[in-house]
Amino acid sequence: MSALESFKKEVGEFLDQNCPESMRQPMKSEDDAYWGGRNGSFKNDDQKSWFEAMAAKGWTTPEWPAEYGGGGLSKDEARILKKEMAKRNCRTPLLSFGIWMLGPALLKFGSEEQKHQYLPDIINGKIRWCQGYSEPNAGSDLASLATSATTVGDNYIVNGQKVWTSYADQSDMIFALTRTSGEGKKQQGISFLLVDMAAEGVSTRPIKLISGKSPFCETFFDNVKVPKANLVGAEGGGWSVAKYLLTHEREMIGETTDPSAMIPLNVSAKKDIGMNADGKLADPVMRKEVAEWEIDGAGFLFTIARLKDEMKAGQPIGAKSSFLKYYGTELNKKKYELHLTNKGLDSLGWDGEQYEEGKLARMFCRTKGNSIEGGTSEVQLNIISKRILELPSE
Amino acid sequence: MSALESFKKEVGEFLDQNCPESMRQPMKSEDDAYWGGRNGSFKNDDQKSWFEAMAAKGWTTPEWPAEYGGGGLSKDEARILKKEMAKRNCRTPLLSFGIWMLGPALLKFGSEEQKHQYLPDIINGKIRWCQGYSEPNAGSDLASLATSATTVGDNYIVNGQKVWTSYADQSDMIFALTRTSGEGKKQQGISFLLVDMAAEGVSTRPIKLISGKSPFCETFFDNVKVPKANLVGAEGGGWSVAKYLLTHEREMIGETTDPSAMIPLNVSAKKDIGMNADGKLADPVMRKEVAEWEIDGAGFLFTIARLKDEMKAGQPIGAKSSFLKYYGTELNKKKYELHLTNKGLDSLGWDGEQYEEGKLARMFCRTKGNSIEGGTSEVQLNIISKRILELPSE
Amino acid sequence: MGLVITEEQQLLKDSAKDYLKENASIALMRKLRDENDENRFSPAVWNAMAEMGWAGLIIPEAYGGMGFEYVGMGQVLEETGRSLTSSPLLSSALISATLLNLAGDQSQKEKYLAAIASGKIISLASEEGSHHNPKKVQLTAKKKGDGFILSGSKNYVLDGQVADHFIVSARTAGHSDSPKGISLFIVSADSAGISKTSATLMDSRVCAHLSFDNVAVSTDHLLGELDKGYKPLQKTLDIAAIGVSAELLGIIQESFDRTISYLKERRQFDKIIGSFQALQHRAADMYCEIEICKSLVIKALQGIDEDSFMLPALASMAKSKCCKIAQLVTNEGVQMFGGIGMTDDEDIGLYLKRARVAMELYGNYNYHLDRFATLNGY
Amino acid sequence: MGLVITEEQQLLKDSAKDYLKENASIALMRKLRDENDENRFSPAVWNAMAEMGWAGLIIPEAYGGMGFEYVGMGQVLEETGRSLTSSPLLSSALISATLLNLAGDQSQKEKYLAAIASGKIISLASEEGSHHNPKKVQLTAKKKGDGFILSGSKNYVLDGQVADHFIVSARTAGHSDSPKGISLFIVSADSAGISKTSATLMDSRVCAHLSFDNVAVSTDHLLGELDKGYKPLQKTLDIAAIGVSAELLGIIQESFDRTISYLKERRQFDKIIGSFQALQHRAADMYCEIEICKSLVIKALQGIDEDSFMLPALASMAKSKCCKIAQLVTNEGVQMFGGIGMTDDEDIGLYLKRARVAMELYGNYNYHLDRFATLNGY
Repeated sequence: MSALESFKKEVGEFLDQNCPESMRQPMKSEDDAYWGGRNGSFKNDDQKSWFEAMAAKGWTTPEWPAEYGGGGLSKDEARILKKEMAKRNCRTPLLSFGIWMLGPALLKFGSEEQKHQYLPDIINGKIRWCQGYSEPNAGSDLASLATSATTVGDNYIVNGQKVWTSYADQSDMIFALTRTSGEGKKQQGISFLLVDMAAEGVSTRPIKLISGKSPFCETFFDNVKVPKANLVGAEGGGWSVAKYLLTHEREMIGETTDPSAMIPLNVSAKKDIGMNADGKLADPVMRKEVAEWEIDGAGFLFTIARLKDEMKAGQPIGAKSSFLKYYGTELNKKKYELHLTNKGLDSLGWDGEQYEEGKLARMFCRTKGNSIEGGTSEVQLNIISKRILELPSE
Repeated sequence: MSALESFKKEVGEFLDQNCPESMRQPMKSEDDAYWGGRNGSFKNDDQKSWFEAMAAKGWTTPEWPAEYGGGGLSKDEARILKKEMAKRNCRTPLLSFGIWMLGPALLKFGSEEQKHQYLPDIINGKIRWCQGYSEPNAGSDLASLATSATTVGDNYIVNGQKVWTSYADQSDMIFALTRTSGEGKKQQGISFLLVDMAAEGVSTRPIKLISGKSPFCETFFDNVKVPKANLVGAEGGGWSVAKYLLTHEREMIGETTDPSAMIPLNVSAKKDIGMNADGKLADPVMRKEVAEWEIDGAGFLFTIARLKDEMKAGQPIGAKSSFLKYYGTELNKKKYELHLTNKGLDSLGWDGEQYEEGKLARMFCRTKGNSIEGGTSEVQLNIISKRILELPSE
Repeated sequence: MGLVITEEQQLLKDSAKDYLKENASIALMRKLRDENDENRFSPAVWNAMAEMGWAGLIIPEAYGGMGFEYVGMGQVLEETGRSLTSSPLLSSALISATLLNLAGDQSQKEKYLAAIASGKIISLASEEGSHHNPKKVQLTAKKKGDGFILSGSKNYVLDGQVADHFIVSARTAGHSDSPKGISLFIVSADSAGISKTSATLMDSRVCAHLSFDNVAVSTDHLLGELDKGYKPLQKTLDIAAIGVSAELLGIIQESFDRTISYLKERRQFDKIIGSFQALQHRAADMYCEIEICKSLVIKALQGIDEDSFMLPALASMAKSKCCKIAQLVTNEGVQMFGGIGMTDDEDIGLYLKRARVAMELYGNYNYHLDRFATLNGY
Repeated sequence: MGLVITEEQQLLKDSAKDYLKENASIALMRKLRDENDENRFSPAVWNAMAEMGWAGLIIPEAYGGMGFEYVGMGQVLEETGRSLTSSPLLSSALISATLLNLAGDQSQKEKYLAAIASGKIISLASEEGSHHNPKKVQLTAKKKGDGFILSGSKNYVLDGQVADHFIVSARTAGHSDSPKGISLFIVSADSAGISKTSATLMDSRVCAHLSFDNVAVSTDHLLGELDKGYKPLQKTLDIAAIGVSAELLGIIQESFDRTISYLKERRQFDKIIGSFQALQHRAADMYCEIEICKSLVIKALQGIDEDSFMLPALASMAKSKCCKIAQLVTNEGVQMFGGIGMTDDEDIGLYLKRARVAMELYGNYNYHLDRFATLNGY
């Protein structure tokens, strides 16, 4: 048996023993997820024991180096672990912006001390992180951010406001872009700071969306003292860290599909609109719209597959991720428009049991943000025209 | 009887006596039009006698002052003449860019000598004019035109090239925009010159379009000597003259509808596609497209009527003419796309009797120019956003 | 009649605009919503509107109304679209008043039209399914003694939770999909056997689902002729669709105006975002489409007043185009506002949500496009 | 199979590109057109193509072909789209070869497939009306003695004016709209009773309208089973639609590339027009749509080679999307070229005109959208 084969066997046995039955079903709601943190609590014993078993092996972060508590697995081993978990429908034991975002940045840009200080707490779910990038006047144009970090002795004094910080009200720490200098190009003078949310002067306010409650918050910094040791990378070098993370994020979003995306439009159309005697959808306009969407939808899935195959063949995806982001989010918005039209008045209920508390209507509203968050459609089109089509700037 | 009533009676009698029966039918082809000029010839005696009767009264240009040979009619009288002619289906006796374009400009900007020299020949159809504005590198951006007019003694020496000069190969004179100075803003330094097409150094070449033959020509100037007396307005003041004419032209285009526009789409759809047993168009996608077009088409006609009513109520049309140009031409293009789809393969024949020498296919190709000529759709959208919506320039 | 409004109509429109701005702004709508008000409109405001005569705008003077034309009513509805004002103006003062006027006899008109003009609320209960389909009537009215017994249910009755009376379409003959055999009844809301549940929709307004459990009504509650209710009902629904189109036109124009203002003020990449040509062209294109909507709406409103034989087509044209452009403009509005447009604090999203509901009322885009084609014989 | 072409297919594509650029460029097409050539393709070029093996690309080696896959053929067709090359590659080497391979018996394959591979031209005569409708067959084949008598007409037969043989769909049973009772015959073009008229279409290519006046054929000219010709015919038409999609993909990409180049070079208002954001966004959006087209075309081509049960849906997806995007891209091309794009001197309009014809061949956008919905049960 090769080393990988025996690893696979070992993994299988570990999962069989340690992943409780209830952790082998898809999450039913956001409630079923464990996010860790100082105030994190387990929903039940199964969740706790599953998390602890994985964390103990460092398998909340399978490929991170073992010296920080990570799994220390090779790429091949990590792939085997992922497959074996998928085979058993094992839930992800820990959801974490620390794992998805900060960790990779620390591994690349952090000092040895920072890695030792922060990575273990991410791996073990002890500290929950949130991201502080956007500001009211720095959305698409992130580099124009204004939250200031002024040197006073060994500290920065941070003042300003962030928006769209997901779960800020439940997080222990924030990684934030701040302005340490107003000189030169605006991309210069940005620094990447780690700030304790419990520090004096930090406050948060949840953001209500047009779809209702949301995980987003505004985060305010009022003369917050942050030790200089919490600077990641060089002072003024925060833009590189941010760009590294944003590219990462964009690729993730390109691939994200929400679970209800799985209800095909033609199924809801047949059910909600009904069929004519000739076997055609009773609403001929809808029939055309659904067919058009489904062709585009299939074309999009084929294209994702094709780009993956091209990547395997050595063609980097590059700015094509902007195409995926743009096209995928516009398709998703369109799909919900069609779902609503299919379902008619019944799609518009906002609360109450009859309307599943407005699930569909709220999802519809929420999709409107798809083409804004993570880089607006306009920004993606700019990127495509500049980086792929190489059209000139003015 | 009031003066106007007796004028109406007089006009009626004149038309009854002087407009031959054959001149009281719609023109069947371009061939039926009389354009005048040194080489102009009448198609038949009816055409000749009708033209001469009208020219003798100056009614080829009813409102132009009598001192130049015009009709000298008041607005009210001119309206009566127009109505009486329409009542009898009288053909326009003389088609002429001299009447539509140059004349108004001369009346506003020309010297007394120029008026006396040129207007009578326009009224009497002796000289046929064409327009020399666009150049290969000055289309939407007309002001960047480069055809030069350099002073040498009492003459300008003109060099350069014009495009899109309609009927240049059949015209006697051209009114052209030329550059007399390269200093300052490019709108300055443009001069409006009258050039004899028979002068040495002038040559023309017909332009073939994607739809086939066209009235358009390229016109070349190779050291052409033009007397300074042929300058209209001030040297460097040609842009004002051009703008005056262009506004005029845009309003005209906004109102133009080609005669075949009269075949409703749903009629051709019913005929060419056929109906299902349930009384619906056999192609349900086409049914939707036709209904959408017809709603937009009706909305557009209502809008023209509404804007006219608003003008009557004292609201000037202003930049809304750009909206009419944009929307009307895009609708027309769309209509021909739908006509072709209705008719299927039979719409694609390019010549031969079976296909009426490709009439429909060629019209389709020709409509593609609607959103380019007379100011592109993009230019109209720029005008709307700047002048109506007042969005800022960069 | 020119395609412009008269001075009198302009005065009405201006005074509506001023009144609504002062008394029924979006702040009021948010307050009613956040306090979870059960009707989501202010009775005080509605009473004031009635006192100003709006509740009786289209009701003949003989029955206590203003005897104004529908073009005037359209101007007020357009303004309620701009201000997102919820009130029984659409349900009672436009729709029910129209139907009573078309189908009622002298004594019914005297009684109910006067009630509407004074601010009482009468709601039309005609929808049974999730998609507009006025022919599909399964609620039955069975003859019994001197009256009728109504059994069945009606959905999405606008202001149904607070109405004094309902006008109910009921099946008295024919199969459940037939325009023939439909009769109209006017029923007191507190009749025994009627039960109601409220539903809050995306626009944060409330409507009612009604259940009729052997509701007895006497013959004088029959509105118009037995079995022949469909004709006045359909004409009323055309007028309802035009009324909603007028409201949508207000929504379209106000969200567009707000978007243009935002484009002139928001800076990104060191530029006013309204200077970006891609946004300019999208804005200019919307401007053009809005011009078309304006013309279709005024033409349709005039069509009511002129009793045009084209009314069904005019209604379907206005509603379909306004649906399409409302969808375009409110979506573009949220997109151009960007992240802030996604927040509940910003008003633009409220327009999107009201538009989405209004788009479905009395026939959506597809319904009216299909109907337009049918009316034109293809 | 990954959604990428193999090295071998890439080599074929590259060599096709090089050959066509050198020998069958737009200059050749203009020359044939302006000289009013009766076939509008160059026999010399076609012979060279046949010698390179393209005429037999998908024909099994046993019958004198290359035994290549359809994905490879798709690459060559795409290149002919880019170069606007007219040749019997589509009509004979793709369509007729496919149908013969599907329906022919051993001796028919030996005879006719070898002929096609060598450059002989066989054309499918299946259209009778102006809209694609392969079920609607009115041309009759009546049994007489040891053979059949064909009467009726066929329209828009590609390269029909110069073909050596026709494959004709004929009604041998059933009503004129039924898929049942259609039989296929292979008929020599010089058979007594066949008359031809040529038609030049918008793309300046020529096709033929055929009239069959009691044309006698012997039984060995029946292709496949009597009355059961529809199945292989329909499969062939799916493959034809995919072939045209591949050509359209070439047209789309080439017109887009040319438009982008022009945007980078043309100056107006002292700026490169490609720097205008409104044009940039339209270009970027087209880029995205083209990516989708590419995926649908390669997926459909692979579907032929894999004999996928999804083939009909894949064909309809590819054809409908390529029609829509070809219309978009060629129209935008002319618009972005501006006045010069309207002139015959500039090539962009030639792409628009060829695209418009290819869009109608073997089912237009509406046809395939409708069919896709039907295939998916709605």
